[in-house]
Amino acid sequence: MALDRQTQIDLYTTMLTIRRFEERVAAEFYAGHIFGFIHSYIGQEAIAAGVCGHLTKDDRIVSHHRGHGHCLAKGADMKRMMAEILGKKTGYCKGKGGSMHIADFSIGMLGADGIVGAGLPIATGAALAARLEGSGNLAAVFFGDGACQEGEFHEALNLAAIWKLPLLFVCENNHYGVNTPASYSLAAGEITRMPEAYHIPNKAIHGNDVEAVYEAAGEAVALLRRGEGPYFLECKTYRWHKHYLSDALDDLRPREELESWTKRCPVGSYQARLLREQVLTREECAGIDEQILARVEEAYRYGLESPYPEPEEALEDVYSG
Amino acid sequence: MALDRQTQIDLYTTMLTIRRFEERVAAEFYAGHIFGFIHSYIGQEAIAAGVCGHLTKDDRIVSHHRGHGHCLAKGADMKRMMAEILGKKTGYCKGKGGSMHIADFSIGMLGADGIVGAGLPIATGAALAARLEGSGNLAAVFFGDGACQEGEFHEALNLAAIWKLPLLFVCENNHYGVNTPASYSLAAGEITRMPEAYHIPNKAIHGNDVEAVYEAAGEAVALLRRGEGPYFLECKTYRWHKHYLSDALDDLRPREELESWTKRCPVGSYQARLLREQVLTREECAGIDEQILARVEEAYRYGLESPYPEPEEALEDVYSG
Amino acid sequence: MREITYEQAAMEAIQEEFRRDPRTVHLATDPIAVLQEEFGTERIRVTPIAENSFVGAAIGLAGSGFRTVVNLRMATFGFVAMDQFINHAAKITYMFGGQARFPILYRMTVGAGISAAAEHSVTPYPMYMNAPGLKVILPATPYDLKGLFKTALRDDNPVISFEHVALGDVRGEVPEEEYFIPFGRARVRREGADVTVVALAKMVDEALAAAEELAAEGISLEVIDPRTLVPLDRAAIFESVKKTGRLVVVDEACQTCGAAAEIVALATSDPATFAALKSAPARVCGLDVPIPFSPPLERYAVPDKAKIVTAVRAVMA
Amino acid sequence: MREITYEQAAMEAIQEEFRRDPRTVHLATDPIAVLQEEFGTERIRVTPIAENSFVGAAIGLAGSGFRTVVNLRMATFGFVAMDQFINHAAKITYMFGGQARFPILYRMTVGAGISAAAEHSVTPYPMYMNAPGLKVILPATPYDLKGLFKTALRDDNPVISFEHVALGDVRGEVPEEEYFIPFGRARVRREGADVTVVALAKMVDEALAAAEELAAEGISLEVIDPRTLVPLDRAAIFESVKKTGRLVVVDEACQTCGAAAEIVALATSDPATFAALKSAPARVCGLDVPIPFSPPLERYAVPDKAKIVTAVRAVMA
Ligand SMILES: Cc1ncc(C[n+]2csc(CCOP(=O)(O)OP(=O)(O)O)c2C)c(N)n1
Ligand SMILES: Cc1ncc(C[n+]2csc(CCOP(=O)(O)OP(=O)(O)O)c2C)c(N)n1
Ligand SMILES: [Mg+2]
Ligand SMILES: [Mg+2]
Repeated sequence: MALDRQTQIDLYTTMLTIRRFEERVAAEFYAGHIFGFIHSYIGQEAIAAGVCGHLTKDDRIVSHHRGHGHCLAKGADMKRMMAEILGKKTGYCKGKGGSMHIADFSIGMLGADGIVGAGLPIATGAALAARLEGSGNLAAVFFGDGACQEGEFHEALNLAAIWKLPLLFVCENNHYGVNTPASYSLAAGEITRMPEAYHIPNKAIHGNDVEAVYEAAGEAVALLRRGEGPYFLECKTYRWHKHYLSDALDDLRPREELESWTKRCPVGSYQARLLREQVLTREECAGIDEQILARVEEAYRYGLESPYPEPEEALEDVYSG
Repeated sequence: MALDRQTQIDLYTTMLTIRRFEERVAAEFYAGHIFGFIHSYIGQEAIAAGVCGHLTKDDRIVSHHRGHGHCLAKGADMKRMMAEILGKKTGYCKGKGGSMHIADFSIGMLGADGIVGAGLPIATGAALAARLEGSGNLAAVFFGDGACQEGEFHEALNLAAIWKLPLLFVCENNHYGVNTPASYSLAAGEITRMPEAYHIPNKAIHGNDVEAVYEAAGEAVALLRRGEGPYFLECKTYRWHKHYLSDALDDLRPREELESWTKRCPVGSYQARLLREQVLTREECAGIDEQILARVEEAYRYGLESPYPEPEEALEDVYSG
Repeated sequence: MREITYEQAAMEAIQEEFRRDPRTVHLATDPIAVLQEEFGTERIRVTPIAENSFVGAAIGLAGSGFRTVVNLRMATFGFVAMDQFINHAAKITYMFGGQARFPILYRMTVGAGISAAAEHSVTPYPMYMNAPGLKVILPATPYDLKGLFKTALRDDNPVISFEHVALGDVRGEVPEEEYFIPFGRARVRREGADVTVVALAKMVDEALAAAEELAAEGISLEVIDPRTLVPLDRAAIFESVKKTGRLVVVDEACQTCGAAAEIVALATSDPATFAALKSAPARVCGLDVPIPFSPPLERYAVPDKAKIVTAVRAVMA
Repeated sequence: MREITYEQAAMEAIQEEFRRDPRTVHLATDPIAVLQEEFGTERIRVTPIAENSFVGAAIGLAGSGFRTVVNLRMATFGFVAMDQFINHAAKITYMFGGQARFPILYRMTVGAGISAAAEHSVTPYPMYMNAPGLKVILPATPYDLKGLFKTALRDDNPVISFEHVALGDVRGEVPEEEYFIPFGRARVRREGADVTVVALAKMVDEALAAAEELAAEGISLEVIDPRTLVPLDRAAIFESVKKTGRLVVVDEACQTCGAAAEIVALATSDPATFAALKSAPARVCGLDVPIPFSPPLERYAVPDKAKIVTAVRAVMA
C-alpha cells in the first residue's frame, strides 16, 4: 500500500513532534526544572503515530505510564500537557495528575495510567461504549510487554473476545519491564500467542517502521469499524531512556542492544526514507522541525509561566458535581 | 496401559467413597441438618481419584470451593471432615472453616478455597517449595472452568512456566460457572489453548473415565518428578447437583445435557467395567459399598455427637504462636 | 402502603432509571431475567468471572458517557477487583482534574449470619471509606434502599452500595411514587434522651430491639442510622450526642479502623460534642477476627441486641 | 555508633535471617544484587509483574514450611494483590483452625512527597488494619526497622511492613550486635507533660520538630511512636494521655477510618483515659483526597510541623 504524500508527512510530523517534546522534557528534567516520574516515549514514536493516524476524535484511547506520545498523536494540546507536567493550574488536570496522568476526554484520550495492566479493563468499557453507540467508533489501548504479565491483561482479552468489542490492543513490546527482560518474564515467548489463544486476530510487526504500523493498524481499524471484534497488534520496539528519567536508577540493559535499536530510529529512518523517496526535501524537513521546536518552546514557556494551583485546590475535584 | 487389580480397586473405592460421602452430606443438608454453602462433587469423582492416586503425602494439593472429593482422595480423615462440615470443635478447622475450607496440612492438603481462581497462585508457592526441597515432590492444583476466567489463573500459568515449577494444573471443566456456560465465558473455546500459549504441555481428557484420568495424570506426574516443569490436564466433566446445595437456587442448565452426563456416571460406569472385566464380583462391590457406607455413617455420627466449639474460641487462631 | 423486599426495591430503582436513560448498562456474572427481558442483553450483560475486568469496564463506560450498575454479589469478590476500585474508580475524577464524570453504582453484599465462613462474610466498607473519591451507601431498609439508589443513579460519581446479606428478602413499605433520599442525611429511627446509638445496616434493627428492651428499664435510646457513610451526616450525630451526652456506635464490621472508630473520633474531636459527653463513648463492633463458620462462633463474632444492651448499661453507669 | 540507611537496615536483617534459615525465599519484580550474590537466584527470585501471583505464592510457600520476604515496592501495587492479602493471607491461619503457620514478611512503601501523584503515593495501612490476621508494622528509623524486621522474620504470621518512601535513604544509628524489637511496644520519642502526640512513620520527625518549636512557648509534648499498628501498644498511649490530659494523633494516611481514628476511638472509649482528657482530642491526618501531583497541592494534602503546631495550640486552648 503506497501512502499519499500528506499522510506520510503527517506521520513524520507526529513522530517528530513527540521526539522534540520528549527531548525537551528530558532536558528540563535533567536540568532540574521538571520533577516526579517521567517515562520517556523516545524510541517508540512510530507506534503512537501509526495507530492514532487512523483514529477520529470519536474514537477513544487508553494509555499507560509512558503516555506523552499517545496524547500528542491523538491531538492533545501541547501547552496544556507541558503545564500539567510542570504541575501548573493550566495543565490538563489542573496540576493534579502530572506526567503519568494526562488525559483529554474532549478528544477521546481517556488518560494515561500508572498501574501496569490496569488500562486494559478500562479500555474494554470504552470499547463497549463504542459498540453501544453503534456508529462504528472504536477504542484502542496501549500497553507494554510488562502489562502482558498481569492478570488484568488476560481478563480484558477474554472480555473483548467474547463480547466482540471494537477494541484495538496495541502492545508496545519494548522487551523490558524496567530492567527485567520480557524473554524472562513471559513464558509465551511470542506475545501474539496470547491473543491467538483467545481467537483474536493479531499481527506482530516492526514497531519502529511507522508505515508498517500505519498499514497494520489500518487493516485492524477497518475490521473493528465493521464490528468484527477485537484485534491485537504487537509492535516490537525499544525505549532509549532509562525506565524513567532519573539520575539514580540503573539501566541494566546491554549497551549493544540499545545501540542496535537506536540505529533503527523510527524518526531518523523515516526521515531518510522520505528524503530518499523525495517526499520531502532537506529544507522542508528543517521547516517542519523548526515549527515543531517553536511549538515545544511555546508550550514549555506557557507551562513555565502558568501559575501553580493554590494549595486549597487540593480539596477540589475529589467528587464531580 | 493395563492397570493392576489393586490400583483399579483403589480407584473405584476412592470414587465410591466420595460419592457416598457427598450423598450423605446432601441428604443431611436437605433434611436440614447441615447448613451453609455446600458445593457437591458428585459427578466429578474420577478426577480427584485419578489424580490423587499418584500423589504421596509429601506432594501437596490446593483445592477449590468444591473440595470434599480432593480431601478424601488425598487421604483426609472422613470423621474430621464431617465434623468440620457440621461446624464442630473436632473438625479439621475446629469448626472455623466449614465445607468450603477443609484442609489437612499433615497430609499435604493445603486447603479448599472459596475464591474462584485464588488457589492457583498459592499452588505456585507450594510447587516452588517442592522444587526447593529438591526431592521430586510436586504440587497439584484443582480448579474449575470458571477459574480460567480470572486473571490469577493466567499469572499462575506464566509463573509456573517461567520457573519450571513442578505444578500439575488440573482443570475440572464441568462446563459451567454457576449457570453461565463456559462456552459463553471463555473465548478460547478449548481451555488447553491457554497452557498451550505458555508452552505448558497439556492434554484434554474425558474426566469421567477414571482410568483415563489416572493414565494421563501418571504421565504428567512422571514429567513433573523429573523436574521438567508444569503440566496442564483438562478433565471434561459435569456436576450433577445445583451449583451449591440449596432449595432456592435455580439450575438453568438444560435437563437433557445433565441427563446425558449422568448416563456417563464416573462411578457407575467404572463399576460396570470392573464387573464386566471380572476385576470385581457383585458381592465384592457390595462389600466395598457396605464398608464405605459404614465409614460414612460413623463419620456422620462422630460429627453429630461432637461438641460445638465454645463461643469464645472465636477469638483463637487469628494469629499463630 | 404496599410492601416489597429490599432486593425488589433495588430492581425498581434500576428499572425506573434504565427506562429514563438509555445510556445505562448493567454488569454481573449472572443473568438477571427481569432486567434482561425489559432492556435486552446488550445493556444487561453477563460477564465472565473476572472482577477486575468488569469493575474496570464500568470506569471506561463512564468515561465514555455511560452509566453502569455493577453487581458484584458478595463483597469478598470486591477484593479481587481492588486495583480498579482503589487505584482507579476512587482517583480517576481527581487525578484528571475533574474533566470527566464517572457515574457508576457498584453493589456488594456484606455481613455474617449465613454460615458462609471467613471469605464470604466480609464487611469491608471501612476500607472503601479510607479511599476518598468513592461514595459509600449502606441502606438498612427497602425504603432507604430505593431512595438512595434513585439518588445514586443520578449521581455522577462512583457509588458503592453495601447491602447486608440478611436483608435481601426483608419486606418493608415503599411508596409507589418516585422519591429520592439525599446522601449525607441520617435518619433518626427512634428518638430518645439518654444515649445516642449510631447503628449501621442490619445493626439498626438490633439497636431498635435493644431500645425496646431498655425502655422498660427507663433508659431512653436515640437510634440513628446514617444511611450513607461517605458523605456522613456528622451534624445529626453531633446534635444527638449533645442532647443525650452519651454515645454508642454499633457496627458489624471489624472494630479496628472501622466506621465506628471514625464516628467516635469525629464526635470526640468536635469540641462542643466532646464537652457534652457524660461518659466514655463505646463501640460495639464485629470482633477483630475473620468470620468463623460454626454458628456459635459466628454469632459470637458479631454484635447483637444483648451486646448493645450491655454497652448501653456501661455508658449509663 | 555506626550509621546505616533505613534500606540497609532492612537488607542486614534479611541477610542475617536468610543465613540462619535456608528455608527462606525472597520475591520481587527486580533483582536485588546483594541478596542474589549471597543466596543465589533460586532463593532470591525475580517475579513477573503479577502481584497476585507472587503475593499468593508466598502463602503457598508458607503452608509448605518456607518463610518468604516479598518486596512489592509501592503500596499502590498491593491493591492489585488485595485478593491474596485480604481473602487469603489474613484469613488462612484462622479459617484452617490454626493447623499451619504462615510466616511471610511483605514490604511496601507508603507516603507522599516525591511528586508521584495519586496512584503512587498511597498510605493504605488502615485498610490492612481492618483485616484481622495481618500484623502491621511501621518502622520510622533504621534502628526500629532492623529490630522490627528481626522480629518479623521469626514471627509465624503474615506481617506487612509499611515503609515511608522518604525514609529509604535516611541514615541512623544501628548497633552491630543483634537485637530484636518486640511487636506491640511503643517508643516514647520525647517525654513531655502537656500533650500526648501519637505520630506515625515519617510524622514522628514532624512531631519532634513541632515539639521543639512549642517547647520555646512552654508547651511540652510527649511524642509517641507506636512502631507497630497491629498489635498496637494501647497501654503506652493510655498512660501518656492520663498523664498529659491531651491527645493529638498525627498520621499521613487519609483521615476517614484511618489509624488515627482508631487511636482516638481507643483512647476516648477507655473510661480512665477519657476521664483524664482535658480537651477534645485532635487528628492531624492526610486530607481525604487522592494525593495530587503538583508540589503546592501535595504539600497541602499531608500533615507537617505547622499543622501539628496549630492542632496542639487548639487542644491547649
Ligand atoms: C501493578 C504494577 N506493578 C508494578 C509497577 C511498577 N512499574 C511501573 S512501569 C513497570 C514496567 C512496565 O513494563 P511495560 O509494561 O513493558 O512498560 P514499559 O515501561 O516497558 O513501557 C513497572 C514494573 C506498576 N506501576 N504497577
Ligand atoms: C472471585 C470470585 N468471584 C465469584 C465467586 C462466586 N462463585 C463461586 S463458585 C463460582 C463458579 C465457579 O465456577 P468453576 O470455577 O467452573 O467451578 P465449579 O463451581 O463449576 O466447580 C462463582 C462465580 C467467587 N467465589 N469468587
Ligand atoms: Mg516494556
Ligand atoms: Mg465449572
